[in-house]
Amino acid sequence: MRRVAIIGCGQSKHGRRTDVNQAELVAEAVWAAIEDANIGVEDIEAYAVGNMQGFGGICQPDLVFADYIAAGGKPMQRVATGGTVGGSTAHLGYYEVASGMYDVVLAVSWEKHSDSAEPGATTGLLHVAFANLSYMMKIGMDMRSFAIMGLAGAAAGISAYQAAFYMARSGCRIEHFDMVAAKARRNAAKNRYAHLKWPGCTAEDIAKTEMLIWPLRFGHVCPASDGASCVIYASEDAVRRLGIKEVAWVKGVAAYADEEADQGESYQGTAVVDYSDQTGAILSARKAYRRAGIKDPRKEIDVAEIYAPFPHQELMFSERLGFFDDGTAWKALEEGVTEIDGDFPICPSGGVNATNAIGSSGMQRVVEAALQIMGKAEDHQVPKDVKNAVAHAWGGQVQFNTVMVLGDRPKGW
Amino acid sequence: MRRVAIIGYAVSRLEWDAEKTREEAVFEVAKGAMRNAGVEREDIDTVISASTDFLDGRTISSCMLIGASGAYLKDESKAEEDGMYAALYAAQRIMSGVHDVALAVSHTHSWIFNPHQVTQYMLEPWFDRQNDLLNEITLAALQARLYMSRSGADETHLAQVCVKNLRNAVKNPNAFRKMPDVTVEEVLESKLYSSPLTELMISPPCDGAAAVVLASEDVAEEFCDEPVWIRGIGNACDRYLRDRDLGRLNSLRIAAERAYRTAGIEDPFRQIDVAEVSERFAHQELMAYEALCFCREGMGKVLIEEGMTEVYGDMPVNPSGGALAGDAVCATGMIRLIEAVKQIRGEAENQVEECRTALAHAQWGLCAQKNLVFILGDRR
Amino acid sequence: MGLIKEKFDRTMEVEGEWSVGAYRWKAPKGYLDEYVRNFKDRKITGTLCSSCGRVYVPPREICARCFTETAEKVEVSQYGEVLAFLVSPPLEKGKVVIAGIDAVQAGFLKEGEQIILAIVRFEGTASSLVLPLVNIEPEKVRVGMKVKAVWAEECRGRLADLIGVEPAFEVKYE
Amino acid sequence: MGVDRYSGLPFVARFRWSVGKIMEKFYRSFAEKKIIAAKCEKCGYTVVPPRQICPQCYSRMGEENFVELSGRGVVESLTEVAFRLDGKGGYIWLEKPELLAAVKLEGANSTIFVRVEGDARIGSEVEPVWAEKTEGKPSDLISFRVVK
Repeated sequence: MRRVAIIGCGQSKHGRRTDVNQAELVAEAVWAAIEDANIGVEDIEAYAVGNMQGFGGICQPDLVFADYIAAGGKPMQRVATGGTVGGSTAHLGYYEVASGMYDVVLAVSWEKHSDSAEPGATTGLLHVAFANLSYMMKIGMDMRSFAIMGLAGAAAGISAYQAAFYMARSGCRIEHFDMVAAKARRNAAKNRYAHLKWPGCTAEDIAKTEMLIWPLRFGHVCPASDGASCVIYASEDAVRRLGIKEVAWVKGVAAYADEEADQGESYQGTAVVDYSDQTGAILSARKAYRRAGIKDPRKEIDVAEIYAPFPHQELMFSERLGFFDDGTAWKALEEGVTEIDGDFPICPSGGVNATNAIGSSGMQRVVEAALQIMGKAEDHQVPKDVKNAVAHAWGGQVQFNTVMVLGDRPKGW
Repeated sequence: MRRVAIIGYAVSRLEWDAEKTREEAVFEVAKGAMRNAGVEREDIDTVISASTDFLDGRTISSCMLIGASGAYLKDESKAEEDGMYAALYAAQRIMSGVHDVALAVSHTHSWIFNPHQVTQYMLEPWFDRQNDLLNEITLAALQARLYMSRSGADETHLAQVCVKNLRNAVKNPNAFRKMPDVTVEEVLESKLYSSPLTELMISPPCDGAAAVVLASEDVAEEFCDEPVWIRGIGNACDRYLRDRDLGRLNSLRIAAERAYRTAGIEDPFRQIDVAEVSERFAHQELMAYEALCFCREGMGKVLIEEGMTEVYGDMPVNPSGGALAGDAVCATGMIRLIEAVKQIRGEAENQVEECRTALAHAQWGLCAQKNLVFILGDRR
Repeated sequence: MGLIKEKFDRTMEVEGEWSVGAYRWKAPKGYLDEYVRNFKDRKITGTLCSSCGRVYVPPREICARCFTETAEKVEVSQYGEVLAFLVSPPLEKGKVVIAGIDAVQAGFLKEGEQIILAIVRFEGTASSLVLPLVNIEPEKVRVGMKVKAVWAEECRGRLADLIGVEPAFEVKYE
Repeated sequence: MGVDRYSGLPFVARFRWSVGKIMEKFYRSFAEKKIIAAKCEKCGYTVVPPRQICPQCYSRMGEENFVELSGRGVVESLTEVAFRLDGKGGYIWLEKPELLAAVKLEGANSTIFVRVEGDARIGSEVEPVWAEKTEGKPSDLISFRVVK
């Protein structure tokens, strides 16, 4: 099996980026990654791109700005899988190199929500189930039910139901959600690329925000940011050939898909009873760890960047990814285990709760995990030796999960 | 590099307003491809689907098709482009050594929303999209006129491509547009969309789905006694419309060169027995002849005039009828791949004799900005 | 110090639209159309996968786990259990806007009303449904409580006939 | 078993794409009926409309690279368009076909795709047709016409 490493990482500033068009936003991250890897643009042999094109309103946008990112005349492959699109694009870039077809591949994913006239990510997220909604109207849904469906909000929607499931299952309280959101925005204050920064934010600050629908407060909801994230992969011989010193080795990837929750095609039923089961995440973690040679994730992994647009997801996925036992993550949270300087830091970058350009977030987790391995995470670098890091993303109707294990040494070095 | 073979396939009939849902169409071809390959769902390690949010009218177009595509609790992803790119990604996952058996499935039901309208959304919104005359057809017409002015090809040559493909399609049970005795005049007099392109020179959007099963060299022979081997793959993307040479398919030339190099092909015209080309517009088949080095620049018209690309000719192209006989957008390229597999296995309706090396091509983007080439062979 | 959000300059914008409503889709006949038709007789139906025994509600044509078509239509129990729930704050004008309409203003939702959304699994089924929980105060709602379906006075075979669920019976554990 | 066909609820997703600083300057120069391009110092490639990154050698470009084009151009390719798309999937068949051309502006390497008025042919020279009152908006540049 070919060894593959990340040799460069780039991010654009995330926020309401009305100062640039979508091509310039993506170029910002791509050229930052090329500079970080300190290689020439001619060294890049192929591209992996991805975003959720419905949000920014451009179909196949990568074709529009191929030459902005120096892809003219080179192979380019596109994937899109929902919230996991950043993770899926990162996996695609890994496989392009691991297949032996190319030695150096650039993977970039992005989202520009501000180009949509509707607030935040409403258009895109509403459009996931717009066909179902239209059919429900045809078979006699009334406006009251339509309004009630909108209560949890097109943005939160399925995640709000999932939060209720997780709370029922783990016995955690809403205060724990406030604590996670506060931790995210505190950490984001140390991350110059983050969108919502709140130095010294406390659970009480979050608890004061408006209750949208119990147990979801306004302070728990992630922003809709514009942003792009980019990594450059290189095979082992390319790392040597290009003389790259600091790298993060990709030790294992997996992305198992579960059945869609809540609604199937044209409002048919689905057999996902408890949205917080997340069998896909459990399988993806297990496969990625086996391939990475990791037996005890809690001990061998040093930091995790979990995709948690909503606070309960950091707690839930830290259990599914094998760091804590089922239903006990909130205890570790209370003991400060998951703080930046804790024993098992989670989302030192502030994570998706503070910065969410949906297309970029999955890739941003890989970028942040790689930066921690390479010791280049500046102010939010965790104060411990980082041997292994996990980057995770979820997407679709809480059904897709991408897991990538990165390490300072390849497996079996 | 680890060798990969195609061990099974399934194609649905290309039709308009099919009497089946998107889910049923994907389920049908996924199950069919597994049966054809002699594999069970348990044998599949990874599933790559291909569809787009704009064509299906659903953001995350694969999320409600996990069950139908057999991807439940499988390592899965979705290529948001032509199905042949899903086959490429599936092959890469096998070549990486992480997976051994992969299913690639693709579909588009054009009845859902006119794909030509979707191509307007592929324009650069800050400038090109402000001109409401621009779409895939009018831009392809400009490409056709530019190619014709350089190569000396005229409308008749374009019509000859349509006549060849639409007649070939008569033998293809899955084709959408079959015209047994279509003539050059009939093609030229069909409804003008954007000169020189008339209706029969434009591939008709329709509903369709396709699936292939790929396997690594370690397991291919376990499941299938005559696997079709992938001997070379080439892929390239050109610059955006305004800063690219519209009159040539440069990215196809680059892709073909790379595929030929890995497949050890020096003289494509002699060594390749059949080619299945995704010609979304008639002139693009002539341009492909040149980009694939079947002939010198500008000589595409000679190949079609001399009938060399007929199924009985020296360089048969599109015995299946090609995209001009039916374009289920995301499935079109994968269908070309499957037709090439059928030629190698001797299962094609319009079979080329002694077919041991086949080329399959997919295009994507306005005026074929992106191109992908597979070289298939009957031995490793 | 509070929340800091970096401000970025605003540049010229060009407009465009995407007629999402002009799309058209297909649903399988005999599934959701029959599901709501049975609402006329206040019946809840699903499909049974004969390979794994799961019952899907609403009915599902393809069982993802078994990769087969579900075999039979079955009627399911109207009694179920609350797996999880959400509670809305008392509703005010301007808070719930759908498709540009203020739901409270338009009278779809009542001012001051608190909506409880329960995720319910009906007995013998392998699906959970998000349904309003009515006839109960928010503080009394418990995970695991038993509920039963609540129907409109006049059921005409429409999705809206199933109004939601209400508490079924209280089991006292001494 | 058959299918139950249904159409979408009436909803149109609207977009307002930020064009970025450079494109804004490009449109603002329409007010003085000027067409701005960007000329790359390193490789000389002149791209219109102007942009941040040179399509040929990928070096960074900014306002300092702006050049003003004469506006005249040559028709490289031409087509009579017989239809327009109605945005909902349908075709609007035009009584009189409209001329669409690929025009290479004098001094630029890029090709732009614009409406053309007059008896145009491949090779014809064309010049921009501006609205009477130009306010620095995309609609100021209406089309191109054949130079007499």
